[in-house]
Amino acid sequence: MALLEVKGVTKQFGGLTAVNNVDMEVQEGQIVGIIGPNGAGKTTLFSCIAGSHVPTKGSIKFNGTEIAGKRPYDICKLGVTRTFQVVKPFANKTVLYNTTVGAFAKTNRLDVAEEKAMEVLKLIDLYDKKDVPAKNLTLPERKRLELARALATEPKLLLLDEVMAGLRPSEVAEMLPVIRKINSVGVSIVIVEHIMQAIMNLSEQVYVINFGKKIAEGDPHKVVAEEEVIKAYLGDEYVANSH
Amino acid sequence: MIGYIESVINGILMGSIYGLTAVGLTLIFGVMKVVNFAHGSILMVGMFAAYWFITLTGVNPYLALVVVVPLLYFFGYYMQKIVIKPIFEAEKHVREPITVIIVTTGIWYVLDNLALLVFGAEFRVAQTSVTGKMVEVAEMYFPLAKIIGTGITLLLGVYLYWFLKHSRMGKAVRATSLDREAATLMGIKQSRIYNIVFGMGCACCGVAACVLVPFYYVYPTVGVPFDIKAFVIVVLGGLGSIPGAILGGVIIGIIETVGAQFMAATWTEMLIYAFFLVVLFVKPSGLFGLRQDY
Amino acid sequence: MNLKKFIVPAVVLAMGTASFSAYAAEKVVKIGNILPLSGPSASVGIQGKQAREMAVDEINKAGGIKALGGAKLKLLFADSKGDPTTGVTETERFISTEKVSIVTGAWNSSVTYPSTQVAERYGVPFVVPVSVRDTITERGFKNVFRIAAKDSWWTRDQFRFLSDMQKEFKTPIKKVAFVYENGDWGTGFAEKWRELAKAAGYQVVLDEPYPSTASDLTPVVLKLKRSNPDVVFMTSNAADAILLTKTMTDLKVNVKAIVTSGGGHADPSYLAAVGKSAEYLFDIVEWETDLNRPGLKETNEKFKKLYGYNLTGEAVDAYASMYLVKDVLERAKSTDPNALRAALASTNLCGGKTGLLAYNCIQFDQTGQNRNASLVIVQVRSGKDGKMERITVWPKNVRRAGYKVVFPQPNK
Amino acid sequence: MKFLSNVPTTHKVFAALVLAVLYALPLFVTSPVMLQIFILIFFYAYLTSSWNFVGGFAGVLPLGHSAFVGLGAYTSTLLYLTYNISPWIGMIAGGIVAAAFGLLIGLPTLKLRGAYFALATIAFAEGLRVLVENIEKLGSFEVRGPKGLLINLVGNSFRDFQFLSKVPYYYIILTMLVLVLILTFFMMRSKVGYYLAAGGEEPEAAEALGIKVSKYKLIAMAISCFLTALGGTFYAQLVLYFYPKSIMGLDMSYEIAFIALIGGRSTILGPVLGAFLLRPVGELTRIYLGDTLPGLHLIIFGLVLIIVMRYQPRGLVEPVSKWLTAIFDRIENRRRA
Repeated sequence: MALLEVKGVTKQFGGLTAVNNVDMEVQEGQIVGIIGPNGAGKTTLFSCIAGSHVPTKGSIKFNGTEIAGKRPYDICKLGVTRTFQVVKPFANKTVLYNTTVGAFAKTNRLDVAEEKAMEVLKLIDLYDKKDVPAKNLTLPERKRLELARALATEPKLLLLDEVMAGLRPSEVAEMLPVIRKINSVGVSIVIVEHIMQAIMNLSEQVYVINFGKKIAEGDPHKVVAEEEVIKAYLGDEYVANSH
Repeated sequence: MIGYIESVINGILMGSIYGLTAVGLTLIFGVMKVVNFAHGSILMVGMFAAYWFITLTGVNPYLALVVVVPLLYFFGYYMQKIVIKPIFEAEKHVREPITVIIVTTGIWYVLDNLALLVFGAEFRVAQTSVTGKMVEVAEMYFPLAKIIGTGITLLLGVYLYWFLKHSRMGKAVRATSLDREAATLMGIKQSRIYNIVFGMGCACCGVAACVLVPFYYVYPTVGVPFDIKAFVIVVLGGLGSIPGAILGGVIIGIIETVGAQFMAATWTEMLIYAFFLVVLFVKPSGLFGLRQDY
Repeated sequence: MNLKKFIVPAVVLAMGTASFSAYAAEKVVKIGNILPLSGPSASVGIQGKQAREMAVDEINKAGGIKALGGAKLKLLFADSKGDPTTGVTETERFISTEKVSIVTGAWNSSVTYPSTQVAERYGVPFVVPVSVRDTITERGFKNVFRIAAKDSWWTRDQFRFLSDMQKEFKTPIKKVAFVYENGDWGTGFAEKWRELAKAAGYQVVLDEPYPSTASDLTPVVLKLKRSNPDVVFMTSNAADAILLTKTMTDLKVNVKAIVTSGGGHADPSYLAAVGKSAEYLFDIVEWETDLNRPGLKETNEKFKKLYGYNLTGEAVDAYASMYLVKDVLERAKSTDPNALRAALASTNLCGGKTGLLAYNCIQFDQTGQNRNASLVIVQVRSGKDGKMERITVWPKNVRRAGYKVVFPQPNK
Repeated sequence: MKFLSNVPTTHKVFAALVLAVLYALPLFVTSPVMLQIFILIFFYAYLTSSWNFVGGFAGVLPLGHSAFVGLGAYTSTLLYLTYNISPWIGMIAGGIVAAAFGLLIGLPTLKLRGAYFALATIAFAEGLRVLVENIEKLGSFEVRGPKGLLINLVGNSFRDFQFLSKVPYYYIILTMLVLVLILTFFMMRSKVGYYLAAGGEEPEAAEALGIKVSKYKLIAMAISCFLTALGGTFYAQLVLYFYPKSIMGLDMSYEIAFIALIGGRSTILGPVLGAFLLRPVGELTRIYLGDTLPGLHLIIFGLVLIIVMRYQPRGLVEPVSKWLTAIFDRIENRRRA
């Protein structure tokens, strides 16, 4: 059985269909990418999985449990945690505090939660900054904090929303091993990304979305060669590193 | 029966004037996301200005609009520029700056008590050409001053609607209210917009003041009862919505006047708060508010 | 940082008061006065303060308290803001820190009520010039003495007046309406009215409390108009009195008489604010400038010269209370609270400066209530110069000579 | 005492010293007026600390907390006057009633954005005040509408929560304050505290981390209302007479919020600092200026608000704690040297 099973998910806003009958699967231990041009509906699909949107139709099963329509905090309890494209740290609190908030998902005790948080910070290479208020971090650091916080909830599946957007190429290169490290400790990952290079590098399986519809899926290197995918990106200002 | 019709119409007349006192509050909130607690005090300042103008010159009371409205515009403009802006700047990344609320409360204390020091604890009523004039329709009496006030309310509502929808400045104001950063990127000078909006909010108080003075007393704390009422009205109508404020006012006016015919006036006050809380339960964005606004 | 700048003056101020009380020995008798000097009843509080100052100035100039070797009276004032807790705190401050001999005040019944409880606890005499609530002198307290009339006397006299008017003008009254502010004062009056109306056999067609902070009273007036009473009884503060009077004129509410209860209707700015709308209204007060009292003219002129307005009921009570204090000190020959209490209880002060009062004499009964306190009723009329005037009409023996009462009032 | 392990020794010593001084104060200060001023400072610090649970940690701005002061006072006093139930028991009952009301009003409004919540709480408090003013009798309880309730003097009696001297009141409120501060300390170091802070600052991110933000805000609201109502009973027993406007009026609600913001909200010491600053400013200006220029003391009060917000928008606790830390460091260094 797949860890995450998305079947026939449709999301409409008024008359606009943002996601149209999409199927998708994530196996345990996989890194799966969702790509597509701007406004294709990949973030909406992502939000449906994370619980920020209620799908109009279709089913989303995690570990066999229906999660479509559940609230984000309940989904998190089941083992699915998301990050935000625009990072939302608790700005006045320290890095350790931020991460400890995540760690409280699995414990009620402060000392246990802090221990877990420090473990995660070490894994993510943020331990040195643990006493720095989040507002004083650089952007790549804040992105990593976002990861750390999510990871501290001990998810089985991590949903990453454009976690590399806004980073310089050298910073992206630093981020890749971090994500692999997370995956290596047994966390499956769904990653929505605009930066093609990163997806190609990380994922075993990609889904290409355009106009709300899935137009291709499979091995990343094969998928990018497909005609429809090229067509979808053609004319778009797609550059490997737009920033 | 005629008594009830009379009370409904009187409720609408007074209610639209309540709405008028709330327009400035909702305008400022809509753009700056700041609840201006000094709102009632600004109304009081406007009423004193209108009172002295009318009493000293003896002209038609509505001529006071020409003087009081610009006066309050500049009063608001510079109050925002000098007192509120520095505090706002420090908190501008916050969606709803709470310290600014406290500062406006400080301004309220200062203004009300300054008025007490300067003008004394004395009730004043302006004697104007419309004071006490009644319009009689089928044995029902309606105060002329309130009818004119309702007319002015509608004109102001239409003007503000046009201003925000169609004028260049209005578009800039709306852009700022939707997204501060984006508007700044588009070359709109945010702090100037805020000065203007605050000035306009206060100018609306000036209009309300000129409408009230011909039939209302003037006193250093006269703004306080209007203040609380305006809070209820703007939430009822939807914070930031100008038609909402006016209609919210009318609803309050009708509840107050018609309700009092069936129960003691002290219970209608209760009824207003109960209605307010029910609306909050059922439609938190207010009757005319946008969902994104709460 | 800023904190230091603040604390230093605060401490200096605090020490200042402490030393003050230390050297204020022998030759001075301190009187603590609690009044609403800010807030909604500020104007009446200021009247009381000025009248006390004038009286004490006179007493001191005339040689102070002779029985105490010419000791001077020293007034201390505290602002209650009309708030009971502040009143309690200030009473405590006066008694324990300032060591005053007598406390007076506090106008607002809601402040006087708990403040007198403090004075009772400390055993310090508390003189109440005005505060109408009955229960202030009905708790078996030994240290509380009230000069002016209480609630039940005010309402009793309003109804006596009404029955006298019916007889005098042969106009029967059947239906009465009550309109009153929903405070402690207004609801207290309404309770008494209900009983009195029942006893007198009037039909109550409207019994309407309204919130005193109301921004519009048109709804109440519309209701009043539909109930169509012969007489309206009203209890209002200044702001609502103005709104009610103007709206009643505007909506052409026609009644035979409007009887009000002082307070807002007696506020000096009320008549100026409503002008002719108040014509023919009857108001009950403790005192009026046109009363025929020895020495009144001179005192009023002096007061007017000092402060710019005529004496008011509150001012006269406050003025008389200082002469009462003087009299008590002379007789007690000491500032010991027990002696003062005994002297107060045996007060029999008539004529002189206290003769300005409508009732001439101060004598306290068992409960500490001045048994002579009485009231007068005035009618509002526009004078020759267009200015509104209050003319004493009741009881008949004090009616202004030559004045013809208008009852019932003509339709508007 | 593991939870104190990361608190520096100098801080512990300083806190103990301050507490010792405050508890010993009535031995030196006998003037009931000074004691009353201290009692009111502690009372407001207590109310503001209770407010802080929702106004500080949950990140919203309640402006109607006097409603809960009133609920506490009315519940315990009515139980005492009608059934002669000791106010100590009535105090807990009042807390429960207030918490229930808090949940009722919090349920729809805590989901709303800040300004809505602030205005909704004002409307709730005013509505409740008007309601009480309209009730003469509620079952067997004599509510007495606007006339208010008077508790008769019975002399010194612990059971009746009445004392002739100010000293017992002083110790009661000081102890209540210390307890609420300890509770705050523990709350800040617990899951609830972390979750409240997170939900207050970034609700969306908090939900993604498994936090049911509205639930934690409701918990905070219930705690806050419960504690506030206990203060209401204390106040009723201190003044022995109250009526709706005096105990449920907006003035008190605003003052609580001012104290919190001037002191520094979502901190332990902010409310205490704010109360120690604002209360004396109010009292002293009233005593020394109130009878000369009416209203001037309120102008000064307003100016203090504006100036503090202008230069220390996060409250005075920041500069003061910096200042104290500097002193502590100096002491620490000298000790080591």
